[in-house]
Amino acid sequence: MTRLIGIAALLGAIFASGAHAQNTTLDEIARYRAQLQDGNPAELWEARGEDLWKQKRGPKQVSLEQCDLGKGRGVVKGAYAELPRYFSDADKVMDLESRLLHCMVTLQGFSRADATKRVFGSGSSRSDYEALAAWITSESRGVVMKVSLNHQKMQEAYELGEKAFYFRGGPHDFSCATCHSEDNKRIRLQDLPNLTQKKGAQLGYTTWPAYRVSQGELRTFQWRINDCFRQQRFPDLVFGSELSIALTAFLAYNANGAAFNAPAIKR
Amino acid sequence: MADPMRIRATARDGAVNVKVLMSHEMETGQRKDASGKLVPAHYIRSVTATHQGKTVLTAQWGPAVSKNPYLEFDFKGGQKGDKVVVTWEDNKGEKRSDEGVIN
Amino acid sequence: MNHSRRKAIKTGGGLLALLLSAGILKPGEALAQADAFSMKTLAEALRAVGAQNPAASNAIVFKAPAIAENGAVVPVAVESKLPGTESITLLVEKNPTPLVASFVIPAGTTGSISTRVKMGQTSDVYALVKAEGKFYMAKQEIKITLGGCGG
Amino acid sequence: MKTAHWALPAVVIAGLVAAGCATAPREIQPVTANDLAIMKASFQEKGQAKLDRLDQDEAQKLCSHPPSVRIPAEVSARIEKNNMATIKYPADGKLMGDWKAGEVIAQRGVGKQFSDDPKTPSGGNCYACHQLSKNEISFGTIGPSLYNFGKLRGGPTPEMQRYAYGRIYNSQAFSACSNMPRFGHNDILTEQQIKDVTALLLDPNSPVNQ
Repeated sequence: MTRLIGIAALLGAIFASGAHAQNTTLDEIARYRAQLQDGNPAELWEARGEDLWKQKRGPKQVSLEQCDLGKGRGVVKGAYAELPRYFSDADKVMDLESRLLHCMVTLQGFSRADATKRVFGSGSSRSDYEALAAWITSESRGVVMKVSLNHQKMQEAYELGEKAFYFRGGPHDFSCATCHSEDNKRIRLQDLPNLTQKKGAQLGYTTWPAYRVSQGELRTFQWRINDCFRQQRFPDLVFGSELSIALTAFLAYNANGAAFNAPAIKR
Repeated sequence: MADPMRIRATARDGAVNVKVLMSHEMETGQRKDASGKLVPAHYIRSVTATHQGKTVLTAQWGPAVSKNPYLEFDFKGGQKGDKVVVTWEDNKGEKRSDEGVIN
Repeated sequence: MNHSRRKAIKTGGGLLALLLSAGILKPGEALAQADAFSMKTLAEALRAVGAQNPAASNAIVFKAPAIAENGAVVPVAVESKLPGTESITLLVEKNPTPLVASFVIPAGTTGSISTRVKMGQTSDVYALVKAEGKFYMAKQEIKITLGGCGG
Repeated sequence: MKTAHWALPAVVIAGLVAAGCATAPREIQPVTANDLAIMKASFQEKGQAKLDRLDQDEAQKLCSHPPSVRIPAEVSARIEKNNMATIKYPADGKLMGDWKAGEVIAQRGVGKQFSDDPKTPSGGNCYACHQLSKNEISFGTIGPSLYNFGKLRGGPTPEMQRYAYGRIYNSQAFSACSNMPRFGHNDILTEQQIKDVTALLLDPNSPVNQ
């Protein structure tokens, strides 16, 4: 026991001397992030997304202005702040990306295969979802998150999403909670929002989609959770799958009450 | 055909602040693709900005300017409603010109 | 040297010609610049842009973080308070080719530019300013950190 | 076989209240066969990541809870005992390798992802969660700082070598439901790699102890 106390005292001393250096690091990282805020390349995606939304496309030559994102046909303003939601025409809970897929298939006449050929972009092979999501979500900037669990299927989605959040698996035993269930944690120098608490869930959810400077791409929430699972060493999360929507419903509902603030720019 | 630039020109304190976002891969020529092949260099090598026909900035770039480049500068003499024209040309000879209105 | 200059002429874009004809760049300068982008060391790059022994100047102000979260995008802003600033050039010493970008500042344009550069590793970043025909320089170290969870 | 769940409601609520949780205490129900079917239908095999990665072992099942949930002592003890039994110490009796190789492993984050080539060796990615050396400023805080790990513990004594090697091999043998991957037990790192990381922690010349 005395040995333990000795170690604690020693650690305290080390940290007292190391604290200054560490604060400087974090201050500089904060400066780095602040300096990127002005001039977010996400705007380039937003512009393309708005064009895509309004263009007559697909075998049926219809524009997505006929698509109902939950607030009526063609209503984009504030729509993302209420997604995911239950859609009676599909009898399903859908997030933005799965709803766009639904509209591309049912309204524009694309085959499901064609409409899911490139869900995540890479360089010159670009994803329509990333552009559309950039624009649609930008139309919810400043809108307070208001996701409803009133429908039974939303309630079920939330509960499944919550279980998935804590589900440990794969060779590394990781779950979402491994990284996202405690305050003030980091991976390397990247802050990890505690998604189990209101503040963290709000901060985490309302800042996606985001332009990732490490990739030079705009990424949507579907990408975010797909890539989390990749790094959790899970198999490939299917775009628009039931679990992906359930997990999104869990996280989006926990963010209720916060003003939506994306597309953002992140490392 | 490259995507349009985003140009924001704002008059403030007797000068015009210009912010430009360009859509470009800015390939260095040193990166390998998934199959291990070198991706050829492809980058904007020159930029010019004009106001009422007068050049207010020119730049020469190499491939170490970040992907989807950002550029900000200030010049004097612009009025609200004037146009600022930005043109870039890349190493493959592709060009793009867009304009922004000073507000 | 001659060979690479020829190459620079051959591949030189239309804008370069435009700058030359507009008298913004003198022919020697333009060629030197195009060439300078392929130089592999800081000293060679400086020589190629005609800046032999630039004087250190604290009238050149950097606005850049000392630590970057990612080397693919490092925000760098430079303000030259030197009167008669004609050009601002950015160089990253430890990049494979240090010359990153060069900006020609005509009269009436403020001596400040802001852009984002790629850095392969922690390095000194130099801002070279030409003012009233003379070269001045300032530097700042920027640390590049590793990040993420699967890298 | 006894199912993985132990009197959840009371434990969960007690845990959440104790943590002063802002959101309403929610009972996290065990994953049902139907849930698992939905999960498996929502993932597709890619590269080395097959669907069997969703089949949980005992520890994974018992540890799929918020950290505010306190696991009963007897359950913790069982997890630790069962994991302790998995640790295989090197047959040659040498537990310390090369700290320089260990540093490379600690910096490296790849391995076992569907995007990784299974033929290239995995990293341990220690820096993602731990501070280790003074020079590397980019370190995470999910795990405790390990700076001066060896120095603070009296150097590379045989006991410390055994502890460090075992802890890297299977951390849940020492701490049930630990966030740390079981690097040896789950074949993430090889025996030689674990020796190298052990050296990184304990070798007096390692930057960890400088």
